[in-house]
Amino acid sequence: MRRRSAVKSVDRGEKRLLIDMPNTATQIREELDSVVIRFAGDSGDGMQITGTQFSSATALMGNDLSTFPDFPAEIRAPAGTTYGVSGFQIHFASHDIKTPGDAPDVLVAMNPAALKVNLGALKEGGLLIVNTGAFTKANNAKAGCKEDPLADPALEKYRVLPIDITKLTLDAVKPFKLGAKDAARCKNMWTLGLMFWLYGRDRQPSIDFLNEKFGKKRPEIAAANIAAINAGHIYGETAELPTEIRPVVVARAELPRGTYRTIDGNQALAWGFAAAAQLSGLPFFYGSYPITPASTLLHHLARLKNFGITTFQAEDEIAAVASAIGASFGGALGITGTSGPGVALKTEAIGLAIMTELPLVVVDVQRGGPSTGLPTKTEQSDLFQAVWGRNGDAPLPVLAPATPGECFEFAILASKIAVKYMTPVMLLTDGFIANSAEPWKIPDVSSLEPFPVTHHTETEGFSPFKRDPRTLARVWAKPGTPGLEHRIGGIEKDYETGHISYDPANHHRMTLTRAEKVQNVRALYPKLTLDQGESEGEMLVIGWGSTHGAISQAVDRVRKSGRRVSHLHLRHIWPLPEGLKELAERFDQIMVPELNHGQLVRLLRAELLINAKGFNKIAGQPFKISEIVDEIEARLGKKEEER
Amino acid sequence: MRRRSAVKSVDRGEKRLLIDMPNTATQIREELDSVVIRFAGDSGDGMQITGTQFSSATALMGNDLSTFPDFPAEIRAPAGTTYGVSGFQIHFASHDIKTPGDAPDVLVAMNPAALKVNLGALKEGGLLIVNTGAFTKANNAKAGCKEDPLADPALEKYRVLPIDITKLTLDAVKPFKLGAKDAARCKNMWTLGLMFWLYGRDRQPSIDFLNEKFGKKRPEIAAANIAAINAGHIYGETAELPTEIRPVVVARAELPRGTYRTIDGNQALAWGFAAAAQLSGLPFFYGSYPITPASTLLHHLARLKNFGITTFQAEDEIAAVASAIGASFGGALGITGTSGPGVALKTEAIGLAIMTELPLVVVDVQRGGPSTGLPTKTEQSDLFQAVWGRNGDAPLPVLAPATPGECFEFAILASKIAVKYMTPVMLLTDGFIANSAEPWKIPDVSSLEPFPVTHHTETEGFSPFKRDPRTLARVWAKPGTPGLEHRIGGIEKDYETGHISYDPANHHRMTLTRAEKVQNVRALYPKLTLDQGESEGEMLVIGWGSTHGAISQAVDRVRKSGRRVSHLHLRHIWPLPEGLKELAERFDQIMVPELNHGQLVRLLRAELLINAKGFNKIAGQPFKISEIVDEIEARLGKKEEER
Amino acid sequence: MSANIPLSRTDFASDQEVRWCPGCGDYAILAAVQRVLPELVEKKENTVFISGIGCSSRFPYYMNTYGFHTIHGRAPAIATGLKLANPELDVWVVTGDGDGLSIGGNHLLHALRRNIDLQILLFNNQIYGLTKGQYSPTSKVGKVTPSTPFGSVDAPVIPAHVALGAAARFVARGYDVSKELPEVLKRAHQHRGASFVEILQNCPVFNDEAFVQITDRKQGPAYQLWLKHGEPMIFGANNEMGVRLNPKTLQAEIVKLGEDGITEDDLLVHDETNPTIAWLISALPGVCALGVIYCDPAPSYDSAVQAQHAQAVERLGEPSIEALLHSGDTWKVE
Amino acid sequence: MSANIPLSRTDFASDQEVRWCPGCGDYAILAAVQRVLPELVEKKENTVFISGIGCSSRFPYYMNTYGFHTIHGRAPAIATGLKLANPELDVWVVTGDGDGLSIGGNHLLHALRRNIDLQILLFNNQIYGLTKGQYSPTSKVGKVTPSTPFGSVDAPVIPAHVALGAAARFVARGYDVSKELPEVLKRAHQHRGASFVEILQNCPVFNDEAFVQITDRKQGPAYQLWLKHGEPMIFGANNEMGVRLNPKTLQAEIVKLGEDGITEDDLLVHDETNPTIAWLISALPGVCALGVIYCDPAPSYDSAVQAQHAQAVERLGEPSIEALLHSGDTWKVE
Ligand SMILES: Cc1ncc(C[n+]2csc(CCOP(=O)(O)OP(=O)(O)O)c2C)c(N)n1
Ligand SMILES: Cc1ncc(C[n+]2csc(CCOP(=O)(O)OP(=O)(O)O)c2C)c(N)n1
Ligand code: SF4
Ligand code: SF4
Ligand SMILES: [Mg+2]
Ligand SMILES: [Mg+2]
Repeated sequence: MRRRSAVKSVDRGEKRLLIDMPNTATQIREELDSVVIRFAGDSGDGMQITGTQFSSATALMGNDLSTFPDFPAEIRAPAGTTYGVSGFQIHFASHDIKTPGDAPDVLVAMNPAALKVNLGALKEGGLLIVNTGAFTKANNAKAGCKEDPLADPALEKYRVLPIDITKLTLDAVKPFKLGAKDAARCKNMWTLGLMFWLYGRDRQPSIDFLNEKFGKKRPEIAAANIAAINAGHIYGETAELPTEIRPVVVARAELPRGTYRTIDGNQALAWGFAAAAQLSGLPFFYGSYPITPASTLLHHLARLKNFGITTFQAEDEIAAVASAIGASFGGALGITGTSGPGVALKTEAIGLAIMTELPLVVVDVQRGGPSTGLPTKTEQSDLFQAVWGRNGDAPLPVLAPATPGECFEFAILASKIAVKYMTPVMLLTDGFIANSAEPWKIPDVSSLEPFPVTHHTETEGFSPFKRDPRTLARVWAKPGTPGLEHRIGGIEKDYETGHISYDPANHHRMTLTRAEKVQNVRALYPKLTLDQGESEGEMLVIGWGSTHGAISQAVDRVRKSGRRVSHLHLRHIWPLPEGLKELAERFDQIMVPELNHGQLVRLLRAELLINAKGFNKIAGQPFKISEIVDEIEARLGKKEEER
Repeated sequence: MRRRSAVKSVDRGEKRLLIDMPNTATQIREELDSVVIRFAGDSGDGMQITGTQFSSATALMGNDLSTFPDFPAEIRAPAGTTYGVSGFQIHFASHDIKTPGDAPDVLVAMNPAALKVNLGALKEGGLLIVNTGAFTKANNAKAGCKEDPLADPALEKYRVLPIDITKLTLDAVKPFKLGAKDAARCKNMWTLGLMFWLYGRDRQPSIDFLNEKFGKKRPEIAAANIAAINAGHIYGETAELPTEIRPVVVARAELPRGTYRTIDGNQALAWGFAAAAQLSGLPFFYGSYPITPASTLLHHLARLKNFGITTFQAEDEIAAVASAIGASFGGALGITGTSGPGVALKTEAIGLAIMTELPLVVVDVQRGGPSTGLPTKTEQSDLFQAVWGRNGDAPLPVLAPATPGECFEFAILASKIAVKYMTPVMLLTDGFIANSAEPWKIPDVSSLEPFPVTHHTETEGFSPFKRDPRTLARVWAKPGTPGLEHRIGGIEKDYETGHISYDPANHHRMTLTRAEKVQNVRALYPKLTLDQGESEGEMLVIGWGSTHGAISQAVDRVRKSGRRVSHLHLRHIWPLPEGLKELAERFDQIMVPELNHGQLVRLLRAELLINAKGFNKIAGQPFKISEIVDEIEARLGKKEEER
Repeated sequence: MSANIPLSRTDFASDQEVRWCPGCGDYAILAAVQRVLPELVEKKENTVFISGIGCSSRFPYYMNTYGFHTIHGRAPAIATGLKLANPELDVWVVTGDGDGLSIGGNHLLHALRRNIDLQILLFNNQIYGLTKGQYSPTSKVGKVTPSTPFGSVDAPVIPAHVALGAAARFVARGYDVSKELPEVLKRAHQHRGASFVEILQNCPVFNDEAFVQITDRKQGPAYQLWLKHGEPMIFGANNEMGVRLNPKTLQAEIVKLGEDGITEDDLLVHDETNPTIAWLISALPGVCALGVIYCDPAPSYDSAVQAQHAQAVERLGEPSIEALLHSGDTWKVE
Repeated sequence: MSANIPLSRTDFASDQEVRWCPGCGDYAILAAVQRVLPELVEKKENTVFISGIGCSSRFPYYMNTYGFHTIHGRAPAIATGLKLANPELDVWVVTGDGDGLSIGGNHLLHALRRNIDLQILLFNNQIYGLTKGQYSPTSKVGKVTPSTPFGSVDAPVIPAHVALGAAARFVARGYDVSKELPEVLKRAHQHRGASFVEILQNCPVFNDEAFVQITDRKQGPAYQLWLKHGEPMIFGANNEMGVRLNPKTLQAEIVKLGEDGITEDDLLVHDETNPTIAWLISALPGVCALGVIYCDPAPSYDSAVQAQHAQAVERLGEPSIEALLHSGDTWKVE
């Protein structure tokens, strides 16, 4: 049982603060279990900053939370257009939550385009805060609205709070004599201030953030933004808001004891790799070519030069993976990361790593496909490519963490498998995991198990393809080692000597050996365990990757309604864990929800010959909990006793 | 019922000859049903020419035949080494045959290395012709033989015919005053002459061939080689050969009426594409980068410039496929061809063709993998890559002809699907199909069905993604057409307008539409028919591609022993043909023999949920008939009545 | 659509809203192209823009011509196939310093080497715009970007040098807001064969003012050397500066006319057809050569391919599948 | 293995049989490398040969050093990763005109641009050997090959020009059977940063005598201009010819010493550090420049990366995962 936990102290870099709860004496706060807010505005409106600042403050308040930034593919689409709308959704609660929420309870719309794009998502009866200052004729036209969208009778379904945020912000920052543009840009901080008031969040961390970011170079900007936050906050406290709009309190979530931070998937990967380098004692090399949504992994790692991490921005994805293979040949931990189109380009070289049996981790932060597809949207459609997308019989282990936080441990596991089994490993995440932040209990570093690697040095009886009889991994002899001079390459090699061999029987044997070696990786898997439910029942829902949260919540709901549904989340895609077929066969139905057109489901059917059925959404968006609940219920039909 | 057929006339280019049967009066010819001969020698010994010449002569004699050239990866490996051995196997018979044969009846070994590498394959009691002149100490050493291999007691199992071919050849060509090298090179023609005598083949076509090849530039070479052929022939007629070595006659095969030629897979592909260009009325563009065993497809097409065929040797495989996509965008039939590693490189661009829905045919002449693998050996291990090896949900039709001759019709079918459905199509062949020749009944060109393509020109209501409601193909509007100016690209497009769209529901719909369009291709499939056997029974053997011959013969044999086994050969891999599941379920067992580690079998299990089991050989070599027979029998166990 | 009404600038603007950041140099280039095309093109339907991926590569969407926004780096290869399949088209390639010189460097090299009749416009903003500001192969050493937080350590290439090294037969340079840009594009269009045009382009968001020294309205002209074939290389706000070659060291020097008795006669005379001059002036110290750096036409690949086709038909006759299938050895079974 | 016994040629020969065709120029290059390495290398175990795919790329198998026969065209990229991960290694890249200039052109360009400390040897036989004789990016126009039965129509590149265009800091040229080849290799090895060496190589099977004019024992020397830094460019069987620059047209001319009063003083003096001279002499008409064409060292990429690492440790301190995970905002739940 989890305890209702208390945030005791907050450690912000060097500084230590004590949170003083905002003064809520003036108004009675409504107590809620969970809230979903979506901030939406123009790309230039700074909604991503508003969102992350609100998230940090919320995390510091001890709520559990999950976020979902959703931004356009254009760098700066022309102001006011619908395709230039940038959104940030946050779900926070007094209990353990796993998704950024289905429909928002609150929508903050900074301009007509944001309203137009997002209104459909808002819960009926939800709170709609609009910046009326942005609803000019010109802006309405840019958003493609002929009529004034605020006059739309559709709004009657919601609680509307119209505020001229533009004007109030300009008034608040007037003393700082900013240019018109800079002054207007403070709107997002005014809004943040209002939301801080509404949800009883502490302003100080954001004030510190602003001082840190602008304080030195442009102190007037920092001061104006801080003034805007305060003005928004004061507005909430003093303005005569409609009575149905009351400040809210969301109690602290029950979280296990420990030190927490927020983390997104790419950051967690970067830190996991840094840890893997230390745990293995190997030099670390990351070769990559920028691509959304994988680029920030390169950015995070590039900052860790003092960890002995070398990052290399290659000329393309082929050079990126090739450089990582070269580094591995040289005895380092070679890693490469990209998204789907980049994996496609790396395919041939990954085959080389398989054939030469060199360690390598390939991170695929999946996005909407095929081709350029939906570059900034999330999808799970590279599973086939990861498992089967190579010429020749070319197996490799494929792993898929389920949450941003798990990326940390899976970066370590992938590295460990790569060096222990001398094999490339594919690590599948996606745009959703990469970009969304969640509170993460910082692991105890001393509890991370080292896996020191010592390269082969023994010259006696040396052959580069000498194998460990248990793992079947070949020895790793790195250039620079006296007496072990040898040559490897992409042509088939003799099982014994490692020299080129065109012998038919040898090729058969080597192919089976490479496959068996990959199967052996299961020795490092934990025992197969259900994420939820009993090990038999009406339905087993098998998911993988970023759909974990939605599936988990959905199964929880369905179970609460009395159905015998269980949830298994596969984090090890290839080889499949042992015992899976036996487990699956104890259920009447198997449903595999995926954000693709049916990939894991085919793998399961092919390998286990189980009648798994897919549930597929290919919309570049995460599942909503309700979508899965509805589907489970539809498939289960009425409960037996109700029939 | 087939008739025992008679070769009436032979048309050799312009010339018309009548075959006069060789004079066999001097010796009584042994009558045989079928013979398998393997020519083996050093890469420099010209065994491939000997083999193809013997094949042509055999085809002209009216035998059915199948060949299997097997040469080393090195261009010219050092003379005399085992890895420099080049082989050519031919199987010919008085009945319909489908494979180059399991174990040869006759082995011609031109040097110690060739003997060493090939002896194990020879049937016990088989005829071994060795060129003793090459069994020098030095050559024995180069082949890694410490003792004289001709003194090996192992030879006692065979009928050995030792001849100093080197010396006899040099004697024969002395009058032509060639250099030592050129004179020695005539050995293969001397050998050919002897084999012509042994099997009663006509010398004239080979004499014409030599005159055509060398006649103009080096007439003395032509004359010497012709003299060598004749000398070998005379040797057979006059030398006192051991009595157990008798000339052989193999009666004409029963073949359907028609005009025949020999053809290999790449040639058949090239000509099929040339036909497709004419049938469609489209300009034809082939972009490729040389790679074994696909290069000769480029070479064949490059010669057909007068057919309006443009060939383009690109800087790499990516540029090759990209240029073909560009050509298709321009309204041409864009084709690209390569082998496995090249397909890997083309992966990203194929995704672009899928997304922009442009016609394209990608030929994959498979070879041993993964990575560089066994470049000159055959394998079927790119099926996964073809069907599933791309980022995103990226379906495309995959076809696989079963014989060299079928490559002709499948080149046409692939082109037709590509333009009718506006989709890339993958055409899988392999090194075996590409290189081995078989007699091919030349189709009646007037019976080939035209599929004229007219590009879209109607400006009224034009959208580049307007679809044919039946096929779901989009319109093909090519640059240069007034009023249809439009832009396409790899980003997701709006279903209606074709403009960029990030809309979630639209992406879902477009993904389903692309998948459905590919499923619709089945409208062009013939009705699913078994290659052999009844539509229910003890076992269904499902094969694909070049294993057709071996499976077909194996099933034939097992059926003759009374087992209820049927053979289905899938030539349409994706989408799978309709009715397959129903058919498969009428059998007790399903066995899927493949030259890979189990790829089609997984596809079948995933799609049809049938308990198909693989039978896999990953040796870079075709199946032997006996291997499949043994496996079928082992799996079936004893016959019911015998139990 | 009638050929009689001359085309105008607006004929080339598509109905899609332009989605670059406010102030992006790409707007000016788009305007220049739309302005000059009516002068160059008779049939709009024969004009095609092929691009890769990047902010710059969004270009085709805004042109009311045929267009193909392909994949990263591959535009020259796709354009090659298009031009070979359909030689009467007028094919333009739009690429960026990342698209064209990083991932796509090899295709650029080979399109130039083969001399395919394309106009290749490389928008050089010395940064990866679309992926949010990583350094590119033309970024200056020491550039701090998200992927080089401690500054980049690799030397940039000079795009014109890459093109010359690839045996390009037309190399030119311009910049986004320059009023001479249409003229440079016109020369590129006139050239039969591959024309390479580097266009310096400002990215106000990730690499603002990278070229401000040259492009600044006021100070800029002092750093611009506009090349004129057959004329001495003079530049400067008042045409007071020149480029002189030291014939001993084979190095170029910037000199002031009038000083030390230097006259126009001492200056290097531009010869568009001379590859050594082209090489030398592509990287002058302290001044930026603009306009046509090199232009020395040779037969284009596409025209040679067409000629070969014509010859083949002459030599081998009209094609017949029937005859093809029956060529070589055949036999009849009756 | 003891450091005291000097290494000899045979120490560098592996136990694998050499599998090139008889008479292939690759044998001579292998011999030259094996001959010169003992002079350059103290620790054999630090020497690595990385190759792509092609006949030439079989090279590493025959060297008793570390070696990696990788995939087609990618050797420079793999070598880059290797050198960055393990900077004390001595890394050689062996590639062909197809491997290095066709499929691998871009990686070559970027390895040179970045100036990674590698020796890149490009065996140029103007043909694809391993795939049986198709034309390559260095094949002469009109070349008849299986893929160009009517003759090729695209212009070749000059490898040295490609390298210079890619901002290479060391460019040299030699040929397979030349006795000076070891010396050229030695210079390449001495150079810190990327060294590019084109080696003209005869393929007797598919492109015999492509360079016979230059490499012929008797006639050859008349066409060989061996470059010496600081010395006038003299060549010819009797050192009777020279290279002169026309300072007006900036074109090189072949002149005969003594004729028309021409003396050594009139000749162009080789300056290894001058890129314009390097460009000019890479493509002289009627004579082939050999030896070191360009050598102008700059800090290598790998050394700069190492320096940045050292600075980072100095600035940011020794790494602690513990501290990293706790950086920024954290909170405690108790
Ligand atoms: C295969 C692939 N790799 C990477 C990317 C990500 N990507 C898109 S544009 C770009 C670089 C763009 O730079 P540049 O060509 O200079 O264009 P700009 O945006 O600066 O105009 C990159 C790396 C991609 N789309 N596809
Ligand atoms: C991805 C890929 N494409 C094509 C090939 C086939 N291939 C092997 S070597 C080669 C060209 C070799 O030419 P070059 O580099 O000049 O080497 P050479 O054989 O002449 O020494 C080609 C096209 C391959 N192995 N891999
Ligand atoms: S990021 Fe830079 S290059 Fe891209 S559109 Fe914005 S300003 Fe232009
Ligand atoms: S084909 Fe040419 S390059 Fe290759 S090994 Fe033979 S001679 Fe040498
Ligand atoms: Mg750029
Ligand atoms: Mg070559």
